[in-house]
Amino acid sequence: MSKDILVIGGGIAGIQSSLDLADMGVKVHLVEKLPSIGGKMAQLDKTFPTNDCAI
Amino acid sequence: MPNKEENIRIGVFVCHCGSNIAGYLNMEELGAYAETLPHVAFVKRNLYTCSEGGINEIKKAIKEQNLNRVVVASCTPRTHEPLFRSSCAEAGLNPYLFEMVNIRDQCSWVHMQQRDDGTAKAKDLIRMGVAKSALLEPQQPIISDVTLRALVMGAGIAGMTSALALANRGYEVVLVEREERLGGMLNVINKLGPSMADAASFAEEKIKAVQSHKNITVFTKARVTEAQGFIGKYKVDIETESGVKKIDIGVIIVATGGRLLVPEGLYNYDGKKVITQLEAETLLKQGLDKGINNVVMIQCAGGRTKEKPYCSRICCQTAVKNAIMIKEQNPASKVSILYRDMQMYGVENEELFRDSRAKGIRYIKYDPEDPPQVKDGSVQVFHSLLGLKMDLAADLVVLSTPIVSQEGAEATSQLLRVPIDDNGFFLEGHVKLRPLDFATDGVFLAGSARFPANIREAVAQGLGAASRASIPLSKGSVVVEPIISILANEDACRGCGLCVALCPYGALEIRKTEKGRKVHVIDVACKGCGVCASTCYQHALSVNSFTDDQINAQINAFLE
Amino acid sequence: MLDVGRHPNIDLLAYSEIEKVEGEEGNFKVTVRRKARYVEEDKCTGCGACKEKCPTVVPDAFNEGMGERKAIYSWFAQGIPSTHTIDPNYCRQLQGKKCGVCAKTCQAGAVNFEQKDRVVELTVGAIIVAAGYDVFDPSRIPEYRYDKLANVVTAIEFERLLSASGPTGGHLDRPSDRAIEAEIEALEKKAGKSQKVIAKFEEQFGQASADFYSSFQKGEYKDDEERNKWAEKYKEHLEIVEPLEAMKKKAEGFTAAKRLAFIQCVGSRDFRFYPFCSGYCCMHSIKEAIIAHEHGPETTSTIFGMDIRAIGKGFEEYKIRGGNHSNITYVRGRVAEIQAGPDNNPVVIYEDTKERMVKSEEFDMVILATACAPTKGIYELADKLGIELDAYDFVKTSPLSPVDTSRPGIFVCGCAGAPMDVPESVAQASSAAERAAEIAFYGDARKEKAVA
Amino acid sequence: MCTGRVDPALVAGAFKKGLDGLLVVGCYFGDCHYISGNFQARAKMDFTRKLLKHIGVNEERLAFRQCSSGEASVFVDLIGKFDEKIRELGPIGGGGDRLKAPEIFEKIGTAQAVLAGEKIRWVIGKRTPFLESGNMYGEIFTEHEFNRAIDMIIVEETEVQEILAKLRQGSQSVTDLAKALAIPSERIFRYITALKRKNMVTLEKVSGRSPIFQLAPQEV
Repeated sequence: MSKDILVIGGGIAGIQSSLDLADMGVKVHLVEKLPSIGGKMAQLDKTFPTNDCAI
Repeated sequence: MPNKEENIRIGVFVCHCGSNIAGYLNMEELGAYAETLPHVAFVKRNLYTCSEGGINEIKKAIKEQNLNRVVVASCTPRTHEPLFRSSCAEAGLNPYLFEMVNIRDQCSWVHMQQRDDGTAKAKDLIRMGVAKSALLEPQQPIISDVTLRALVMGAGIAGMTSALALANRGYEVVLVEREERLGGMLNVINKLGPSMADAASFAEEKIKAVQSHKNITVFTKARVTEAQGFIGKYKVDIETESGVKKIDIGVIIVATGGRLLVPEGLYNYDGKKVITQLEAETLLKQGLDKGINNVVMIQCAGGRTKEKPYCSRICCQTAVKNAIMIKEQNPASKVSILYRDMQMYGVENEELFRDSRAKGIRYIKYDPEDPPQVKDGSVQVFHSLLGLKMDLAADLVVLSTPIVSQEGAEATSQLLRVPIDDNGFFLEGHVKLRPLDFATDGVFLAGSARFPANIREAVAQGLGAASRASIPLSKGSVVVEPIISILANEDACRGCGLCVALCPYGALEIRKTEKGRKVHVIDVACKGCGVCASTCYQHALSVNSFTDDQINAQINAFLE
Repeated sequence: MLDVGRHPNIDLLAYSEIEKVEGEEGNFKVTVRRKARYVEEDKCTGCGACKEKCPTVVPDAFNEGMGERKAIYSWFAQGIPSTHTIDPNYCRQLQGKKCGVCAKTCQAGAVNFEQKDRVVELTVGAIIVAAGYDVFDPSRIPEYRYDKLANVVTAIEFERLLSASGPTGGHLDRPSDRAIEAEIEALEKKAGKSQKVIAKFEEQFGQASADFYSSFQKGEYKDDEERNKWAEKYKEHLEIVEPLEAMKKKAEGFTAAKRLAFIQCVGSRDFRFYPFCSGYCCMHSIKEAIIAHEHGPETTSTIFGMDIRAIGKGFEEYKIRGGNHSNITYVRGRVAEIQAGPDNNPVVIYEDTKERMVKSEEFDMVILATACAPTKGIYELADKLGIELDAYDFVKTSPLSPVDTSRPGIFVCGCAGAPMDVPESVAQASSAAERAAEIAFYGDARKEKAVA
Repeated sequence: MCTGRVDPALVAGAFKKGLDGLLVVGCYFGDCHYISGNFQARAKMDFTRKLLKHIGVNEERLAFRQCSSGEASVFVDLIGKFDEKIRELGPIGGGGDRLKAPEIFEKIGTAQAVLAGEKIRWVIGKRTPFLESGNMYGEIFTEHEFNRAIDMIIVEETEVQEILAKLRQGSQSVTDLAKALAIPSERIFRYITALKRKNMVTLEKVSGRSPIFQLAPQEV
């Protein structure tokens, strides 16, 4: 039995899932194919203008 | 003015960041300069202060040099402040006696071609940081217990989903429903699009699960009349048929839903021959009258108008679903949908839309400037794509009216001190990134109380709100950084309440004390923005680590 | 995003791929391949000194290939983790040539050309699939000429052009103009070099090249070997400089793109590709048009679509505000074709369904609101995970349990399940977290306790 | 910490010590990390500008601008333009302002007292809910009337603080104050009456037929 969770994909959905679970105290492994997380949303100009502000 | 009783000993660590800082600024000069500053007892330059070696130097210096303040001049607090703070703590120094000076992102990288000016600016920054650090005070993290019980307001599909999810996780849930029966809109709806599952049996299954769950307490014909407190510690009054129940609550989920606009005075609405989609659901549940052969549906009836400018999201899919159901019950019937834009977003809706066309449902685009006219037995419409005036026979006219905010939403908003938007829907913490949270910690949001949602969305939001709400529950306590507002001068406070009105987080309240009405900072709710401190005309409020004195010390040091 | 990198409960495995999944709910054994970055994560401070010195220039994938990065790079400036990565397809050293500049520059000693892929074994109770989507490749629609016309771009490319952190620093320069400017730059370098060569001859013979060349053309110095060389070099120089001057003249007239067309449903609601509606593209176009207008108040935008699906909170109001304040015109109709016009201006041929006639209009730039396509890797991933996909290759779910896949213990959220916008993705992400948490917190006891 | 923490009194204090320019850069409306702090910051800075202008400081020395952390080039542009402006104005109290040093610093001291005072902080605070009722995309409504009221308050509060400053130097009669401050004596009289009611000023003595006023002990 394992209580860890695997999240595949480090875009906005994967990030949010991971943070929710991690904040609950669950160990999360977040796997992202690219060198950094952020996904498509990081490429957007506005909406996600503030990488530090957002999440 | 540094604390007089204390012998201030500041250690300054100047980071080269490889060549990122050292390549552009004169590091020897910076180090020598730091030594000349008041209260500075120790200065060290590091290749990388954040490396293991650099961290050990900080720890060693704190112990050997009896440092009681640490300043690191390096990259950016955005990435490295947590590391340096915890390193101070490991060496026995309160982590809030640490100050970071940004001489890379905001200095060396900006002034790569201006070595002398850049170095002079870095000196200014270090001088300011040192001046502030002398006035820093130790802080302790704020920890507050959380009552392991959730309140869910509203037992529609979103509310029931949240309640079940939390109960399955092992938390006690109090579910409050205004009506006699649980289920909300599910009780009226015929089929659930797009799978056409039976709403009644789905509702039944969920209601049973809720009622039989040992962790869920259900109050029907009940309402929440009082909710005092803050995240983790709410005292809630629930008015039920058997009197008022007083319950301690940790977190609250608002899932009070919406209601369908009744289009009095619109398109000759009479509730019989001209009805709403919700009334159509009831008709379809009972089985459509044999005599109904021609049905006309009008979209955006009372929606997307000056008064209700928003698109209610789910009326188009409801219309298409009901049109298909009419066709199923009476294949010979003619169904026309008069629309402005068919809002069949996503995969399933668009599929349903295509199916409906295949089933012979007719779509006619009308211009809001020239809306359809409902006559007795017919509807006149100008087909804006064909440029034709048409007269459609209609045994039944169904108006797709928008979902509007729930009755009592405003009262709930005042009760919980959470905002509602211009259209009366609850306003989430961030429209994009925090759709299920309120700005106020401990209160969450799901379903049509937020904005019209279909079944898939309501279930997803119900689960999502449960996830968000379970975070404080699973920790059992809330831990907050102590960089928050404080009532620094209680005598000065007159209890005027201006700060309370301006606090974006509902973190301030006026309390009666022996000295009269005074503001009280709900520390676990405060985010330390400092708006209250810069507003208070009595200068009674302050912010830890950003006091007027500390900021003034920086300004003075800069203008020296 | 930063919180992910800092969170003690999150083990971030970036630049990694799922190799194999075995087991079942409560006990999945997952093999993850951590690709070699050739930079050691625990040593790299993310300072970026290496990429300043790296001599190899590579198209920047984060900027949709419109900008440049180096062979050693960070995916984007604020990326988490900030660890840099060496692209083995471009790196000179890894391609077997002599270089190693980055390793010499890095004072933290983080560069390691010997690094190998590592395989990590994880045991987890549940899996959340948040694999996202791909941008539909509009070159599959030949009549839109995406790959032929420089000034026809996708919405995400346009996003990078609008962005202050993008390749143009937020100036709405047209790709065709940028291409010419890049050519000018390249030619100027060349011209600079050839200028140096002829300057030597000028010094040697004490004569201006132009004077010399006119006498040379008249037949003088025929037998002078050195002067023959001079003539040859000067001719080469002219061949560079003349078109350069012409181009420079042309470039003087370049302005930011002002007349924009947005074409909706590119690949969506289209039976040849994806019959579904991608949901977010209408609002995306409106937002881009509004921001473009903020950049230049004289910018006008025309949005071509069938229905404008402004179905989210505040969206309809936003759409109307765009029309009233940001020079946006909404035209109902499907665009039949995009043709090449003068000055690299794309010409849009469309049927105005309201006026029931075929029209054409010239624009500075055309932006394609491309479909939300299932991500290419999803077939393989679904196969490894043993989960079903729907008819369009999104992860299959049901409306009544929106984040449960066909396999217990595996959940999906965001655009991997179906196209959706940001707030919906975030809400679903929390839903999937909730479902996974039920397993994490209850594990084996779950079956008795869970109801419905 | 948010731009909403920028206390106008601290701003005036910095100018008083010789600051030449201050640029406050906050998040875009609707994108504030602290939800609504940027509205507060704008309200506060708008007001402070007005007051600075009123007392004779070039109001361009203080600006409120917006930009996101992802917009380096926008930020550079903001800073560049502001820097240029301040260089053009020169040091505070030089040619760029209506008042010259050292008088200007005395006046800024008055402004600082105004900005730290009760009336002003109430008014700025109450203005914000007004600004916030702009919708979530940042459309703001005009507040012509509100601004007119503010203009009046600025004049009055400045005059009151000037009276208090003068009295701090020694007790004076209404006529002397009127002459020294170039304010009509009936207005001075009105202020003095109000200050007396608040127990901030007391009658010291009557010299000839002129009453002489002094600061109440707690105000000295």
